[in-house]
Formats: sequence, structure tokens, C-alpha cells
Amino acid sequence: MENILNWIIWFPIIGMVAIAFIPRDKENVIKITAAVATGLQFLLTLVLWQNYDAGNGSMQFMVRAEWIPSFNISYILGVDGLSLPMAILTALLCFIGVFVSWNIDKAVKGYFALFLLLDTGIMGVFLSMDFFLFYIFWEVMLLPMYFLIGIWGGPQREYAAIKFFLYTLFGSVLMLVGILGLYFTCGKTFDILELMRVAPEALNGVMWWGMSAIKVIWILLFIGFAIKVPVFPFHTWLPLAHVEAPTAISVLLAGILLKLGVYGILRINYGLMPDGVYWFSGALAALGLINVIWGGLCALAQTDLKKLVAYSSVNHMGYSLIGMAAIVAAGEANGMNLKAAQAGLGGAVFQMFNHGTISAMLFILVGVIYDRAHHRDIEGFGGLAAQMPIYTGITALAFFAGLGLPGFSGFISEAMCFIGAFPVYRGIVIASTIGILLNAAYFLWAFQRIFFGELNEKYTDLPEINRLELFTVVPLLVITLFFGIYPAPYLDIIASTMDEIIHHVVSLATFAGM
Amino acid sequence: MENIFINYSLFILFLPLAAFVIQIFFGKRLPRQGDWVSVGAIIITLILSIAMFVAMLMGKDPNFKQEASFTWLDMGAFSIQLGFLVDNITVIMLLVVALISTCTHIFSLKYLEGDIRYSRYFAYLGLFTFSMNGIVLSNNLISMYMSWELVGVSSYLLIGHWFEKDSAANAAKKAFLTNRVGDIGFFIGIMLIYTAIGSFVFGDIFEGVSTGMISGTTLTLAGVGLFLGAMGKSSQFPLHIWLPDAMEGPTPVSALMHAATMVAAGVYLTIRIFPLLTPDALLIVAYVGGFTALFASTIAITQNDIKKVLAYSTVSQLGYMILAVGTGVYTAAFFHLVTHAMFKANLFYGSGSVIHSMHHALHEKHDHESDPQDMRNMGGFKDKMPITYWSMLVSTLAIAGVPLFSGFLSKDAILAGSLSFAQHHPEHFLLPVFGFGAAAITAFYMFRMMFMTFHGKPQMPELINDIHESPKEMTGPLVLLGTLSIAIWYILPHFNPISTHGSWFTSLVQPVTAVVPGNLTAHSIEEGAHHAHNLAMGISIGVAAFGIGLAFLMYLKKVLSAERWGNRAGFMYDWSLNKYYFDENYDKYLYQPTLRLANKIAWIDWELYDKYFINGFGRVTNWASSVAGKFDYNIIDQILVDGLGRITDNLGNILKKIQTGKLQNYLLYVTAGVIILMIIQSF
Amino acid sequence: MQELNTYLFVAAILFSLGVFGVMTRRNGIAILMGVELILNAANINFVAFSRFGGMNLDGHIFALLVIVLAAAEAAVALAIIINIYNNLNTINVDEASALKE
Amino acid sequence: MTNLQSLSFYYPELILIGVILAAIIYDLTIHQSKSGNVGWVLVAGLIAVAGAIYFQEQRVTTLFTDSIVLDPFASFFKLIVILATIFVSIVSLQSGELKDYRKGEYFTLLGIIVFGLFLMVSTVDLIMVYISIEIVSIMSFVLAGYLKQNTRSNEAGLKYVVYGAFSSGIMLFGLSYIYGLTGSTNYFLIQQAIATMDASANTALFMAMIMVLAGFGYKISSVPFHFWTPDVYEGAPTTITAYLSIAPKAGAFAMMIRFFNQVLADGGAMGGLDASSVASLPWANIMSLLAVITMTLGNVVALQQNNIKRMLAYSSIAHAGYMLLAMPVMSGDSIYAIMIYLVMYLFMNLGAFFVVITVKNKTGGETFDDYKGLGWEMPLIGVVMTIFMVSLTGLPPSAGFVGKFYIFASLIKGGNQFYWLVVVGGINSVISLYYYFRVVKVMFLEGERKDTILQPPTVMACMLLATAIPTVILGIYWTPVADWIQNSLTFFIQTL
Repeated sequence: MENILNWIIWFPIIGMVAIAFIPRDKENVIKITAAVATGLQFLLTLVLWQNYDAGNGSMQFMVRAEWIPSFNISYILGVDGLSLPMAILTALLCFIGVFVSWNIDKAVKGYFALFLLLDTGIMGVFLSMDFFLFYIFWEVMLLPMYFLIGIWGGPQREYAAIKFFLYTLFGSVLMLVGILGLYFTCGKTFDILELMRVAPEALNGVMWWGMSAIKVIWILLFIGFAIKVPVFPFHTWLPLAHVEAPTAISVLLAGILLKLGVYGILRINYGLMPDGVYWFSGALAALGLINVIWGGLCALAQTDLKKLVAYSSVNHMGYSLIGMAAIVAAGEANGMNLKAAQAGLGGAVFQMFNHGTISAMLFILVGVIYDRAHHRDIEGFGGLAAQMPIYTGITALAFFAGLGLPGFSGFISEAMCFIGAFPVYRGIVIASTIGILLNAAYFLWAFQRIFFGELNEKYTDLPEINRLELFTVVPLLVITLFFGIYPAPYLDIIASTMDEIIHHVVSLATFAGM
Repeated sequence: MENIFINYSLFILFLPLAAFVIQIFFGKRLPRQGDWVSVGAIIITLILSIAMFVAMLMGKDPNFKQEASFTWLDMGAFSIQLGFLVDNITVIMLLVVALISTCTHIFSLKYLEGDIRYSRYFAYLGLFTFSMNGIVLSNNLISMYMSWELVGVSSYLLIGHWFEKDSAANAAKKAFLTNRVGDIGFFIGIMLIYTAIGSFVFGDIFEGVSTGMISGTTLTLAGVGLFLGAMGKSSQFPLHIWLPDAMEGPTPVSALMHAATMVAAGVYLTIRIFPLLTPDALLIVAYVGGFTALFASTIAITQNDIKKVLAYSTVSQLGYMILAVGTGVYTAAFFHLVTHAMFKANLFYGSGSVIHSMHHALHEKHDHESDPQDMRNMGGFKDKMPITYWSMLVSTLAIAGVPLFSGFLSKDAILAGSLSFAQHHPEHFLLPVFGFGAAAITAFYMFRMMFMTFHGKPQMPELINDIHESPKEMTGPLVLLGTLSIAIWYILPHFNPISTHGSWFTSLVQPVTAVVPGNLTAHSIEEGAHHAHNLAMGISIGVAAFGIGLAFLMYLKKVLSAERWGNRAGFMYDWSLNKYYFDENYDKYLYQPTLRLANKIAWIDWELYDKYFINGFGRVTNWASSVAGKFDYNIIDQILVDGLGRITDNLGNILKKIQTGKLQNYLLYVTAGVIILMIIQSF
Repeated sequence: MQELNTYLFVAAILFSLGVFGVMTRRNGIAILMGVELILNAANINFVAFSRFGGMNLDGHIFALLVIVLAAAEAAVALAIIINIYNNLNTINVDEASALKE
Repeated sequence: MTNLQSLSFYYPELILIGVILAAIIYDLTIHQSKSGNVGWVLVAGLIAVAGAIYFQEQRVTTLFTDSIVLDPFASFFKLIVILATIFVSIVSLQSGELKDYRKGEYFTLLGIIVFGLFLMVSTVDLIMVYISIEIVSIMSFVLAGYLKQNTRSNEAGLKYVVYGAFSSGIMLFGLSYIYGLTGSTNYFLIQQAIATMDASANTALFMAMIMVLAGFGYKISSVPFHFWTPDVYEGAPTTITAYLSIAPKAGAFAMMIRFFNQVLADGGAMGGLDASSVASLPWANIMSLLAVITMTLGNVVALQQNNIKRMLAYSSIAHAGYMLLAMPVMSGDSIYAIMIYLVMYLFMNLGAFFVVITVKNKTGGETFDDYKGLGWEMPLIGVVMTIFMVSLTGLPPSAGFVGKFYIFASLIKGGNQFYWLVVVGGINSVISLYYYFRVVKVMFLEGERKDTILQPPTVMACMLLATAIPTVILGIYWTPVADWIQNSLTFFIQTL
């Protein structure tokens, strides 16, 4: 049990090694191996959930080991309410992803090997509590992603792959500078928990180039994370990458990789620079607003279904940002409105999870129709509801979930984000409620154009969604509905950790040296 | 005994949901596509509602109230309680919903017989009933908002039932989006209230308001926000545009949702939140309602589609109710809600049965051009379908406000309320004018409809022989609701046909004083209404008579030519006929601009920002692109498209030229380098 | 001091000439001679410094070693130039410019 | 220490000389077809030398009357050089380019270069500086032009020799002035002289230093003294290119570190202290400037290359720039960073060149087109090349990242004035991604996927793995290396 985190992270690697030794023409064996590896990993995360003590919001199942003593780098793993749901989500989506990519026929061996490597990378980021380790895993994701998009992607795949790579690398280089800055200003340690303790005082009044070090480091790290989220000016890699990537990879991209950004901001920026939170939260909310409106409008204009879903991610992550900004509500300056802070932060974290499941669902469904019609042009369909009712029904549910309909988890998290941020950023929140309308507009309009009207005679023999595909979608749908009707289980996991974060930020912010 | 209300409510709430689930998953496989499941479920619901109703009557307690809540989610400080609130209003509303819903189910058995998505249809009806009851029962804003949206969805699904028709699909989308506009207001209202009071439960909210935790402009805004939601659902001006289009749905659906219950949800909400509405908010409410009432009725005059007439009449009647709430007599509003539910649903069933037989007749004739809903194709059906005729006539008399019929009583109460309000505040004399004007016009167009449909000589004689009375699944509800449109039911236990004073309704549903300081007390409103009662009654009878008479002369006796009057009215006639060009203008000034904006933004995002800014620092220099042309589609090239890359690349291009391959150039460079360094260093 | 300056002056001129020759002559041999000039300019410096600068003998040693190395260098260079001549039938260094950009 | 005493501490070099002589003699006795065996002789000898160095009593002293020193720092670089030489020698036996040449001299010359480098890394005397540079250079000239029949090789040789002679000439001229200004050729005496020198002489000193810098710059191929690099690298036999990109660079860096810390600074950095410059020379700024220009130019021009060998040449220029970044910090950490960077760079860069050799043996091509779809045809090549490219780009987890990490770390620790260098370095590594991954792209994303899988010859495969595996492992766990370098950070110094 004390090594469970190790197992969770490294299990896919074991699978990868195994696959490396399987002759490449035994494709089914390879697929099954991948399925087993990810499946077991998923089970392990469930075990973890079972044994997780929700009442205690701090790190649990910590694993510590010397790594590079000469640089005070160590191998630290841990899980708390913030990372546990993300870990479960990662494992689940990777498991599902294996089946989504069951029909891959090109270089199966390489595909699944890289897929598992990616899995480990993502899981590692969520579970590592050492900043250096965090960075390593963060970068480990890039390479498999590059290949998975670049080799198995769509027509523009090479461009998309390298663009994704460059964007992210640019971000992580800045991040590295920030990390080193923290290392040397905060007593030469990468231990995140240690840093959380030390950094707030250590950074006080430190000036770089006439700016407070807090601001500089915050910006450096924030850009690194913002590119992943993606926050408005750094988002243009996303539609391309999503559109070109194979379905399973789009699922992981939207489902998990985007969460890494938010996770990073909450874990690192919030944890290490409480003052920065106060300094930046307004901007955060504003960026959230821009994401919501910009993404919504862009989605409204798309004719490529996958691009629409991609932009909807930009839009949905905006809610998360707005919710995160709400944390300052708990501060002295804003009347110590703990309710709002909890609502906002909880909403943001919940929204991460929900968007993970919902957008994954959407991408899988897009993949389903693409496999059949071999195009994604919204205008090019029409009347499919009569042809493939089950698919229509599921898509309808997915779309409704996407437009934040009560009864689906998305509604709760969005509502919480709004309610939380409202006391502090009234104007921004009111403006961003237009996003609710935009969501409905682009989803329903797309839905109408694809499924309603007379059946397009080209598609009179379009096959209905098959069992395998159902197997990939339905679990996500169930989760979405379950948490939409009864969110308590999720919020119970995160609640105490959220309190810790809020308390940490609010109590350690000293407004000096800003 | 105490908790039976709550337990019953639980069943009432979840039975339809169960039916919905069963239908969705197994509907197709069940015998008769499982319609009996839904019908059974709804009938049980009806029985339970009646039971509760009776219990309430027995109780005779005007302040009866039961609440039950549970914690839905809890993060420590932030938590949400969901729960039931059962009082007299709730019980009556539940009965109405259950009753109309049952009628609709039964009516639909025949009306949608053989429809391709028969089971789906019943499933959605179940979903609707569930969410409607959700609205009725909830004791807090969150669950109300959730049910609110679910109602919107079920209406989306039912309007779009025949989605092969683009018009239906569009109408469905329009309905949902228009409602969402209202919902945004609703949600902002919720946030304003929660931020101030920290709870979503009505009880806490009213308490908070009375203790002044929220007041003044904020409170007004909150009230208006919530009312915006009501405007969306109850299709008040200017969000009324969706309701007429919603008639694309099957007629029973129109009866259930777009006449009796769903659209009434807005009114219900306004009644629920009445105590926290500030005078300003109330004024806004009143004006919106009053204006809608008049405005919609003027459109109804000229419509020829029988369902469109009813649709606009619905909008106008809802305006009445809103007006009533605005003027403080929200009991009257609720009263009208109930009566209107009965007769308007009935009218829709009637039109449904007419359309049904028209449809069949046309089908016989293989005529697919003529529109079965166009009154200009009807006429003289009176003898062919007597039951339909008589029941519709009763309802028409009711809605026209003729004494002895339910509509008279409720309308009268409303008009009295507005009149007394005007007496209190003479500057708001317009409100009663709206009311009475609308009353006159209503009487006119309703009878116009009746005459055009049932009297006179058939406009399409070749059809008349194929017009038959509808089967009893359809006539049954007609008769039932027709009966319920007679005044007698509402004045019990007394028999004073012109006043509800002392009736079970007024004794059970009594106005409560608004918690907002500065509002008129319930008592003074009551007094005023009572004093204005007789005057109002006189005027309303007068205007009703005038309207009916005009219709009689114009469409039955034909002594006045509708055409000539229409031409005389000139542009007003066109405006009315074209619904004041609202859809056109919204399309022109709202939807299209938004889409254009969206496209522009997307273009900026993709073509401009990405290609030129992110990819394009180097784009500014045109010669860069020629450089890019040198390499074919390889990474460099893509990087070239990629901006920073472009600069770097040009740089590289220049720099690599230095590497001439000529040895002595190199030597020269070295020397130059040394010298330059020396120069630099000596600074 | 006077003598030292004179020597340094001469060395400087020699150096410049060497650089000039290396830059301008196209003939490989000539370029090598330019290099030799440079080296010898340095040598003159060393010797002059150690003789007139009132310093130890390192300068002389240095100069001697430089001469040796210069010889070795020249030998190798000539070998390579001969090789070039065998392949390209020219010792014009501009001809040898296949490797570029 | 007197010369005779010194010999007892000099036996690794003596063994080396013995090995070289043995190689020459052995080469005389055998037929051309067998001349490859000389390589094995050299390898065996070098292993012996390495052993000698490793087990040599760790003594910190000067030898031969203060002309060279013996200290762990030198030993470290000697081992690096030997490692590189062994790798290259073994691969040279496989190289197709050298097939029809007699290899005896080739290996002998390699051995002599090693000897020159030994001097280079341990010199504390201007004379020895010049001699060592010349020994290494002259042998390199020959090796660069080793392919007699190949005009490109000849041209490379010619350019190299003229360029080398010229810039070492300039350096020599500079040295002569330093000697004149300070009256000595010994680092320590020069240092004292400079410390006590009056400011009027500074300008002259500047000039002299710049001229010396020309010599160093030419060895580590830093802008603006790098012009020979691309051409020579492209023309020379690939094995030699690989060798030039590692060993002489390492030696030159060792020499520079000593020179700048011991002559221009008080050597405190080498004592692990914060160093301070003895003369008011702004050479730190000059260094930063050179570093930035060097890596930027290397990267942006590498973008333009279609010949992978040439691209690697520019990339090696860029890497020289990265290492130079740490020079101006003038602290123990910066030296440490340069050393660790060299170790990492050794594996990844050699590996990359080995891949080029393998591919050239197979297809005879060096351009990107020759690499189309290679990843599918020769998976091993594809994978290891990807590893090297990732590492050269500096992505974790790979040796390259660790190297960059330490360089950046030393800069950040160095203080505010160096942050901009870190940012520039970071941006540069992003740029470098373009061309490194262009290789990966053509290997995997382009060309048709073949069903027949080719394996490189066994020895080659072993060498590839021998470079690839450390590239990965050191990226994940480099504590042994770190400790080794930590222990090697002892210098012979005389602080004022």
C-alpha cells in the first residue's frame, strides 16, 4: 500500500517494456497488453481512492527517496484531494483510450508503446511532489505526444505535432527558469511541500530587474501552465492539435493534458506564491472571461465538428479559471467570504474533472462519426437522427452535458465557479454568463445541422454505433450523469484539500514586497 | 398524517421520471410501445394529487405549509440544500399539472397513433411532467433552476418531435435559446441573492430580505433578474418570440406545455418570489405583463393559423397574470393561472381535434398542399363535430370573460387589481387600459376563430364530408376540461356567480404581505381590489360584449367586411399580421450580427492571430515567404509558416551566406572579429 | 628601451605584412609564407622582450620551440597542398571552395 | 618539482608514448588489409593509460618546473579524452570512408592527439599552451585531410591548416605581448604581475588577451573564430568530425578554464570560492557576448542545412555556445556545469555522428533525403537517433537536459546579471528543436514504411547502444557522474 503510487505511475512503463518484446505482427497481443496495463493501473487508482482518507486534506501515501543528493533533488510522490480525482480520471481515460484506438492499424506496436509512455508521463505530473520530478514528467509527455500526433494524425499532422511541441517547449523553458529561480531563492530545495512552507517568506521583497521576484516567477510559471490550459493568447495550438490528432489522443489531450495546466497553477502558483494569487486573480478572472466568450464565439463559427469541440474546451476551461480566481474571496480584503472561495475553487476543480469526462465523450463521438462518414463537416450531414438513433441519443446527452444542463455534472461545476467568483468579480461573472447562452447556441445549432432535417441520402446506409464504441462512451456518460445528480462523493474527496489550499493562500499572503 | 404530503410529493415527482426512463430504454420493445406505462404513471400521479387536494380542502388551513430538505452537496462552508415546499399553492398547482398532463397523455393516444417516435413522445411527456413538478415543489432556487432548465429541454425535445421538418427543428432551438436568455437573468438573480444572504432556500431568503441583508437596488436587480427567467418561460415581451413557433410541436404538447403548465411556470415563479419584489421591480413586472397582454392580443386578431391565434392569446393571457402579480394581486394571478390552464388547454385540444380531422380529410383527398391548420380552409364544422364545438365554445366564453364562466372570475379579479393599483397611483393609469383593451380584443379574436372554424359555409366543401368527430380518447378530455371552464367549480361552497368571495380558493390561497419594506400590505391590496371590483366587472362585461358583437357582425353576419377594415387599418394590419416583424428584426439585428461576429472572431483567431501573430512575426517581411518557398513541405517550412521561426530562418539565411567557402574570406572575418572585439572591449 | 621599441615596431610591421599576405595572395604557398611571417613576428617579440625587457630566458626558449613547430606545420601544410595539386591541378585556394554555406 | 622527480608522476603519459611508438612499429610490420589492428592496439593502450590515470596517486602538484600540473581536474579531462578516443577508434574500424586507406597512421595520429590533449588540459605555462595547441592542431590537419583521393577531404585539410596556423599565429603574437607585459610565461607569475600592473598597460593587455582568445576560440570553434568548423566537419572523415567535435573541445575548455581563472582571476573559483578578477578586464562581458552570438548563430544556421553532417557541425558550434555561457560566471558551479555538460555532450554528440556513419555506410548519403522513412526501415537507428536528437535539444529525461540544467542553474545562482543569458539559452534550445526534430520527422513521419527490417552491423550496433544507453541513463540518474566531477574539482592553484 505504501508503494501504490509507484505502481500506479510505473505500471504503464512495465506494459511498454512488455510490448517492446512482442513481435510487431502480433497486433492483438499488443493491444491486449496495453489494455491490461492501463486497466490494472485504473484498478490501482480505485484502490487508492478506497484507501484515501477524505477527511484529511494533506498529502497521503507519500513516497520519498534520495535521487540526486548533490542537487538536493529527490523522488517524492504524494496524493491529495486535488490530484486524486485527476489520477483516477487519467487512468480511466487511458484505459478507455486503448479501446478507442483499437482500430489503429498503422504501426500498432509503436503506437501503444508511446501511448503507455504518455500515460506514465501524465500520471507522474499529477503525483510527483518534487518540482524537478514534476518538470521531468511534464516534459516526458511531449515526445510521445509529438509522435502520436505526427505519425497517426490527420493530413496536417506534421505541422500540428511540431507546433504543439514548440508551444509547450517554449512554455516549459520559461518554467524551468522559474523553477531554478525558486530553487535558489527558497533554500535550495525542489520539495514542493517544503517550498510551500518556505517560499512565501523567502520570496518576500526579493527583486529581479526591478520587479518583485514573486511577480516574475509567477509569470514565468503561469505562461508555462497557461499554454497547456490553454489560456487565451496561448491557445492557438489547441484547435490544430485536437483536429489533427487521432481520436484517442484528442481524448487524452482534452481530457487530461488541459487539466495539467490548471492543476499546475493550483498546485505550484497558488501553493508557492500566495501573494501572487492576490496580485493576479483579477487577471485570472478576466482571462477566464475572454476564454469563455472567445472560445464560445469561435466554436459558434466552426464548420468542422472536431474544431468546434476543441474550441468548446477553450470555452469550458474559462469557467475553471474564473472559479480559481474566486479564492481571494476568502481573504480579509473581500470580507472573508469562505463560502464563495470554497464554491469557486471547488467548482474549478470539479470543472476540470467534468470537462475531462465530457470533452472525452464528445471527441469519442466525433471519432465515431468520422470513422463512418470520413469527414467532419457539420454542414455535410443532416437528418442522421433517423438513421442512427442510439448514436443520436448519446450525442444529444453529451451535447447537453456540454452546454451545462442541470442533471449533468458540468452544470454544477460551472454554477459553482460563477457563484464563487460573483462576490469578487461581479462584472466579469455577469459578462461571462453570456457563455451559457453561447454554449447552448453552438451545441444546439451543430446538433440540429447534423441530426435534424431530412436524412442526407448519402448516409442512408450509415451503420449504427457499435458495441466497442458504446463501451468507450457509456462509462463516461454514466459518470457525468451520476455526478450531475449526486456530486457529493466527488466534493467530499476534494473538500478538505480545497480548505487547505484556501487557508494556505489566505493565511500566508503577506502583501509585502509586492 | 403530517408527512403524507411530502411522501405523496415524492411519488408525484418521481413516477413520471421512472416512466421516462423505462420508455427511453425499453419503450420500443414493450407492447403498444409502452404508452400504458406513461399513462399509468401519470394517472397514479393524478390520483395522488387529488388525494392531496382533498386533504388540503379538508385542512382548510390558509397558512398550511410543509417543508423537507436534504443536503445535496457540502464543502464545509459552502453547501446546497435541496427540498420540497408544499403549501396550498403547490397542491393546487400539482393538481393542475397532473390533470392537464393526464388529459394530454390520453388525448395523445389517438392523436399520435402510428407516429414513428410514439414511445419517445411519451417518454418526453414523462420527463416534462417530472421537471414541471420539480419547479412546483422546490423550496429553493437551485432545484427550481435545475427543473427550470429541464423543462426547457423537454420542451426542446417535444417541439422538435417532428425534427424532419426544418421549421420544427428551428422552433425547438429557438425555444431553448430564448429561454436560456431568460435563464441567464434568473441565474444572475440567484447569484445576487446568494451573495447577499448565503442561502438558496426561499425561507431563509425571505427572512434575509426582511432583516435587510439585501435591499435597495441590489434587491430590485435580483428581483428583476429572477423575473427575467419568468419572462423567458412565460414568453413575455420581448422574449415572446418562441411561443408561437413552438406550435410546430404536436398539438397536445402545445396544450400541455405551451398553454397550461410550462409557460405558467414563469407566473408561478413570480408568485413564489413575490415577497422579495421591491416596488420598482413590481412596477417593471406590471408594465411588462400589461404591455404583453395588449400587444399579443393585437397580433392574434389577424392570424389565420388556428394554433397561432391560440398561441398569441396564450401570450396575452400570461401577460394578464404577470400584470396581476405586478399590481400585487398575485392570488388573482394564480387564480387566472388555474382557470386559464383549463380553458386554454381545452381550446388547444379542440383545435387539435379539428386539425386531426382536417388532416385526415385532406389525407383522404390526397391534398398535401392545403394547410390543415388554416382557418380559411375551415368553416361549418359545427354539425360535423358537435362535441368539439360545444366544449370549445364554453372555453371561448370563459376566456372572453363572460359571466358564469371561470375566465370571468379570474380576469375580473385581475382587472380589479390593476384598477385599484391605478387608483393608488394615478400615474400608472396605463395598466388597467392595457388590461381592458386586451380583454376587448381577446373576446373579438376568440369569437372570430370560432366563427371562422365552425360557422358559416365550408370554405373547402369537398372536405366537409370527410370531417368527422374525433374518437373518445380525444373528446373525453375536451368534455372534462370544458366542464371545468364553468364558473361553478371555483365559487364553491357559495353560489355567487359574479364573485369568488369566500370561495374555497380565496379562502385557501390568501395573499401574504411582501417582506420588502415599503410594499403595500396584502390587506390594503385586498381592500382596493374589493372596492374596484364592481366597476371593473362592469367595464369588463362591457368590453367583452363589444368584442363579441364586433366579431359577430364581421365574421358571422358579414355586415362589416373584415377585408375593408383590414385595408382601412393599413400598415397596422400588416404589422399585426406579421407579428410586428419581430422575428425579422431579431434575425437582422441580433442573430446575424452575432454570427458575423463569431465568424469574424474565428477568422481573427485562426487566420489572423494564429497565422500572422503566433506564426507570423516574420510575415511582415514579404521576402520571407519567398525564402519559405525554397524548401518544400518540411518542418522548416512549417516552422517558416511558424513565425518566430520565420525570423530565425531569415537570420539563418543571411548568416549562412557568410560561409562562402572561400578560405580567405574566413581569414578576413577572423581578423575583423579580433579587431571588432578589441574595439568593443576598449569601451 | 629605444631598441626594444624598434624591435616591437619591426615585429608589428612584419605581423601586418603577414596578415596582409595571408589575406591577399591566392597561391597556397604564398599564404603559408604569410603565416610564417606572423609566427616570426611573434618570435621577434619574444626574443626582443627577453633580451631588452630585462627578463628571463623564457622568450628565447619560446621562440626556438615556435620555429620547430612552424617547421612541422609548414611540412604538413605543404603535404596537403601537394595533395590538393594532385587532385585539382591547382594550388589556388579559391578553387577549393566546394564546402560552403 | 624538477623534471626527474616529475617523471614518476608522469607515467600515464609515458605509457601513452609507448603505446604510440608500439603502434607505429607494429604498423610497419603488417599488411594494409590488417592495418586496422593498429586501432585495437591503440584502444588497448588507451585503456591501460586510463587505468594508470585512474589508479594514479591523487596528488596535486606541478610537474616539470611548473610547466604543467597534475591534479584531479586534469585527470578528469584526460579520462574524457581517452573515452572519446576509444569510441572513435572502434567506430573508425567500421567506417566505410576509411575502408581502402591504410589505417596505421590514422590511429597513430589519434594517439598523438591524445598526448597533445593531455598537455593541453594540464598546462599552466604559455609555452605549453602553444605547444599543446599546435600538437593537437597539426595532427588534426592531417586527419581532416586523411582521405587522399577525396577532394572534399583535401579541401577540408587545406582550410583547416591555413586557418589553424593563422589563428594560432595571432594567438602566439598575443602571447608574446603578454610575455612582454608580465615578464613571464607561467600562469602564476603572470597573475601576480597583472595584479600589480598599473592601469596604463591595460589596453595593451586587452589587445593581447583578445589575440589569445582568437586561439582559444578557434579551438572551441566559437564565433567569430568558428568559420573553419562547418567546412572541415563536412569534408573530414565523419569519424574525425566526431572526434574533433568532442576531444579537442574538451581540452580547449579545460585550458580556457585554467587560463581565465588562473591568469585573469584570483583562481578563487577553482578553490570553490567566489572569484574576483585581478585586472579590471571586462572579459566576462566579452565571454557572455561570444556565448550568446555563438549559440544563436550555430542554431539559426543549422536550421538551413540539408546535410546532416553539416547540421551537426553547426549544432556543435551551438553547444560550444551553451558551455561558454557558464564561463563568465567564474564560479565553482560554472566550472562544474561545464564539466558535466561535456560528459553528457560526449555521449549524445558522438552517438549522433555514429548514426551518421552507419547510415552513410549503408546508403552512402548524409542529406535529409537519405533519412526518409529510416525509422521504419532500421528501427534501432531510428530510436537511438531520436534519443540523441532529444538529448541534443535538451529535453528531459536525457543527458542533454541535465547538462543544460546545470549550466542554467549556475547562471541563475550567479545572480541577476546572468538571467538574460538563461532566457537566451532557453529560447535557443527551443530554436534548436526545429532542426533536431527535422531529423526525427524525416525518419518517422515521412517516407514509406517498409516491412523488411535492417539491423546495423553488430559492432556498430554495440557502439550506438554504448552511447545511447548512457544518454538516457545519465538523464535519469547522474549522481555517479556528479560525484566524480565533484571530486575532480580540485585544482592546483595559487591564490594571491
